[in-house]
Amino acid sequence: MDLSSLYTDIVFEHDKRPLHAGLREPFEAEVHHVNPTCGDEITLRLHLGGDADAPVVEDISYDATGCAMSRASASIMSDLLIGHTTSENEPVAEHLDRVMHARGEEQGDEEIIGDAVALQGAAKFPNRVKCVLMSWKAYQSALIEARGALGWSA
Amino acid sequence: MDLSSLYTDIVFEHDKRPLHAGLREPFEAEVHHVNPTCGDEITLRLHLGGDADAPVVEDISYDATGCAMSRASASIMSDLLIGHTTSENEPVAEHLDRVMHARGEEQGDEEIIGDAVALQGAAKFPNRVKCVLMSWKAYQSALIEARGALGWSA
Amino acid sequence: MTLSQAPAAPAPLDVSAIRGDFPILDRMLDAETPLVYLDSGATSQRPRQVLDAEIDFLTRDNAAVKRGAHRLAEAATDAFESARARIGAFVGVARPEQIAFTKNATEALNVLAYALGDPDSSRSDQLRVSEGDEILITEMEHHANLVPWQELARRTGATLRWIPLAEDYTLDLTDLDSLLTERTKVFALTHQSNVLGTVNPVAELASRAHEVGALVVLDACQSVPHMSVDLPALGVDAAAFSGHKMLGPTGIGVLWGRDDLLAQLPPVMTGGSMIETVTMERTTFAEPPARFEAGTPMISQAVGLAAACDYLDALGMDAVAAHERGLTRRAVEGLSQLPGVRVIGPEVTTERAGAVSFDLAGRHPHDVGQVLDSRGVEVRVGHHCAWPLHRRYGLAGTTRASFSVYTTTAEIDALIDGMGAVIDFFARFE
Amino acid sequence: MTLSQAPAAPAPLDVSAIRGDFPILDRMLDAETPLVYLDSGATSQRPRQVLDAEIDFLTRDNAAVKRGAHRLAEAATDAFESARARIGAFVGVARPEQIAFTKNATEALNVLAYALGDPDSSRSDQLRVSEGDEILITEMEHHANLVPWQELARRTGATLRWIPLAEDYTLDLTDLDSLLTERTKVFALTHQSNVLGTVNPVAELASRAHEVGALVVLDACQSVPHMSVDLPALGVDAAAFSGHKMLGPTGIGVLWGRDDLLAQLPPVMTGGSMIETVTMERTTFAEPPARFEAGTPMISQAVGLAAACDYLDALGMDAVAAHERGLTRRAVEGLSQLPGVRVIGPEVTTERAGAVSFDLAGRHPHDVGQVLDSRGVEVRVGHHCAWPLHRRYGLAGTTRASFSVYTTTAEIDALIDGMGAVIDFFARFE
Ligand SMILES: Cc1ncc(COP(=O)(O)O)c(C=O)c1O
Ligand SMILES: Cc1ncc(COP(=O)(O)O)c(C=O)c1O
Repeated sequence: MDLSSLYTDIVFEHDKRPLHAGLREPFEAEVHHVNPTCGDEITLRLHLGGDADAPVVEDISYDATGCAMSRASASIMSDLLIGHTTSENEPVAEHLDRVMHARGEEQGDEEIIGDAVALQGAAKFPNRVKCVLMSWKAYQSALIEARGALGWSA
Repeated sequence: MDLSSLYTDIVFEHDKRPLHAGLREPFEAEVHHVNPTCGDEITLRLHLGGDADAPVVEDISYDATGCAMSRASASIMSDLLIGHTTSENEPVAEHLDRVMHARGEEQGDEEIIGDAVALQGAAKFPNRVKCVLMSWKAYQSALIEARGALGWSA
Repeated sequence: MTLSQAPAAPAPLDVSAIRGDFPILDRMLDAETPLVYLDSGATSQRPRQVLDAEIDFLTRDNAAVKRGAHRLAEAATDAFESARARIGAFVGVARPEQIAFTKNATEALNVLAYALGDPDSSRSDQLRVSEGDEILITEMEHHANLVPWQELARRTGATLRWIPLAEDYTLDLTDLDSLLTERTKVFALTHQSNVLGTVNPVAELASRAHEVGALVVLDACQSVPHMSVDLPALGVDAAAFSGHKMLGPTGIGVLWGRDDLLAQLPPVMTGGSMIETVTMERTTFAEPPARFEAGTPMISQAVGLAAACDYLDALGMDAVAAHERGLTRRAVEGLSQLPGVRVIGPEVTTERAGAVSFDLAGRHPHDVGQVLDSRGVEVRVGHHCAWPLHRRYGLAGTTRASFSVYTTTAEIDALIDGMGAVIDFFARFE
Repeated sequence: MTLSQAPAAPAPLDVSAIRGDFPILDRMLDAETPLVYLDSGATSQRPRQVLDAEIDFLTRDNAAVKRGAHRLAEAATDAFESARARIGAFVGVARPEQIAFTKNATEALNVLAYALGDPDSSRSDQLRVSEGDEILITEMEHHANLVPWQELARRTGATLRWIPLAEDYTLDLTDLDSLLTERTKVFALTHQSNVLGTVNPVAELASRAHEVGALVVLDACQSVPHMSVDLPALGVDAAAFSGHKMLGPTGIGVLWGRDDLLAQLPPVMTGGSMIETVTMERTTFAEPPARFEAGTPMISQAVGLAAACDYLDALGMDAVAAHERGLTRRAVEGLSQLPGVRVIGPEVTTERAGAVSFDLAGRHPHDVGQVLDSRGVEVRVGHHCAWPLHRRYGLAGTTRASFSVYTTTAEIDALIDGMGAVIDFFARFE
């Protein structure tokens, strides 16, 4: 079995030196997600800017425990999404989601998901897909909560 | 398969003209037993005479619905037990119980169980054993209750 | 020509080929007596394809599901989850999340009754049975769809009511308006009676129930194995059925529920694989269906049941239903002609399923069954776990013949001939 | 000579002959990678003898049990009830009435928790958990023996307390006197930890519990498959274990209880085969064990589990225990020598069972398991349904190897070599 498709240098780079890690102020929403099978956890805070029509992800800060894949995924995600409007981020999350559920049958597009192509090796391991997607799901929940808190319902 | 060992003339004689059937006064205990698998039911009343040291079965009266085996068994039982002391009846019940659980490996002794030898064909059919023994179990419960009611605890 | 307008009749089943798949059917009961198995309503037999699917799984991919990260566990989880999807598809359910595995249909009905009675007030009042509420069932229910609701009523102080049976062996709907009211929280009924063969007008009754806001629970134990059933299309909210009655293994049943229902119901059994987080102080629970599957599930059994669905679908459920309709007609007509025999169930001219129960005047079903058994004809005798139904018709019990895909017309004839012999046998003692 | 005084050591298992009975063990995971199955603590594999017993039953005697009067039903009932007696005998239980079948151990524990919480006041107060009572468990419990008691406490207003874990991976009994008191109605504990391998001093704790009048419930899931267990002799009142961890089928578990306990407990699940009489208004219930077996039971699975008991007894449970002790020692010693590896469990010099969990410093178990899996070494990673235990030791999870009769020393070496490779693999990225 080919481990190198799963554990790439990029994954370990992010695992060792995670970007945007730690919990920061200000934030409009804080969520806590777990992966019950392996006990991985992430606390994620989201700070939005912009306005109701075009919210901008000003900051994603987080505290994650988990495997290399899940930690790298949180790091890559925050770096990809911060500084963009939520509508710019939508296709990124959607593309990754599709690739991760394709069991290796679909290649990720680096133009869209940047460093997250390094995570796609996990798509061949159904059990690891959850590791990669946990932080993304946390972001999505936080987005709904933050919009609610700001009265910016979609 | 040999049905004639099960359905003997004696069984049908008792089934058609059950002895001591019907519910009569006086009685010290009335019990209701069912066989949940087939829905057979018996209501049985017991009237004791004699005294605490040597209770005598003065009457067993009953109302039984069920298959030929179970109805015949109630008829044969009441005829065997009425008029005897409870201690005389004990070996009768015990012997029948043993024969019925022997799966046809043990022959009933007519000296002890009289007409009830006609029931022993059922011992080869585990499901029918319950039909035969239901009335006997009812008698046993009634005996405990009647003794209690009379303050004749054993 | 009228022929061209008739709906295409399904091709008849090739019963002799089918029987080749069921090794047990060749069994002799004793040296002279071949098996005539007419008790498929109690439990069906299993084709080699189902046995093989389980064995193949067990000798190749067996591992604990859902918890493992290794390849064997992934293969097992794949097999298990594909089975869930396959079984869902068999009853028209597109979302496997709506299918939770239980050990039998009885457990599925109990889980619903316990969950609906849980006092936790965070879920909608409509899904919480409490004092003053009413639960409606019918007088033809199997104990599995009766006692759990009685117990729910006892635990909560709700009242149990029921639709009575009419003389023609169907539900007597005369007083439906006073039975099914705003007070009714749950209406639980069977799709097909396991005694009478009566098929209830489920879609119609479900829509009446929804008008008053009642939740509709369907006991689909006797319909799913015998005809094409689309649970969501019936308009019910939840349903239960068992694997062992549809050519699948014992030890597995199905609880189906609509998303919004399952999402709101609390778990009943708790333990591993159904949690989200656990501390010594407090536990939060996983989403359905995991929430309803505490502990190691019935893994190979799910695989076996999926293979049973494949088997039945390959035959075609319409063809299965047509086959059993033919057998039922032959049995009802043949039995009705015998002296003293009365079939307890609707006319064959109505929509009627293949449970053929009957009474022989003056003879207890146990005695009838015993004589039939001596001829190899294996039928069920007694109250068939529907005691109130039998009381309703003044019967201590009935003798029931029930069929499956492998039942032959020769077996129906063996039953009818057998009943002739029963009558002769007992006449000797008159 | 001292030799003659030593207890006769059981003859070692002939593991290569045993492996011949388990077809799955020859499986390749991919073209180059043979299976090294070290996850038997989650679920064991099944020998041909168990598969054959089920198939033989299904192709010869399969019918619904307990309800039928025909010969096939009697043959099936015989097989089912003999299996009950056989399985009881395996754990020292002479009266089959004390054995009720459930779908898994989790259900058995839930049934106890629900029955003990039933508010019906006709049974003895000692068997009714209500507000103000205490339930005692331990911090090492599997979720299956934790969450049901939490839920019982929630439903009844009782308080859940627990014996904490000590640094040496055993129960910290320092404060036992203040934890186990007259207020304690139930004390539920595991025989062997599924993570640590710790074997609890059950007999001693049970007698302490009985002094204060508490009922003792044993989670025997991890002991019954791995050593000779005599449940009544342990002095506990009830116990649960699962078939699939002891070479038997999934979908079957055992609830054992003393006569006086089972006789007093009300049913939890209700339906067919567990009733005495049923009317629309009211139901009375059968005696144990039927009272706890609503609906069609796990028939062929009981037969399979009985065959697993035969298989294990033929090997001899003392020989099985000795075999696994040897493997455990080898694994613990080998792993402990690797840099950064810490075994989470008692020393091998103590009485210790064969669950070998460990931590690799700086590496998440998921990553460890992935690399082992690439070498065919199938281990469990995560919290193993014992999340509070892992929290207690500050661990997000562990990697666990666990064994059975078919595990070889070569497989232990593959694990140890594999861990060396894991360490090398991740060092590359440092
Ligand atoms: C100690 C212990 N208790 C309970 C269980 C639950 O067993 P099951 O999932 O078979 O119900 C397990 C296994 O998962 C276990 O190891
Ligand atoms: C109509 C009906 N409901 C429920 C059941 C219960 O099914 P199970 O015993 O498989 O739980 C049966 C079968 O016995 C049935 O025929």
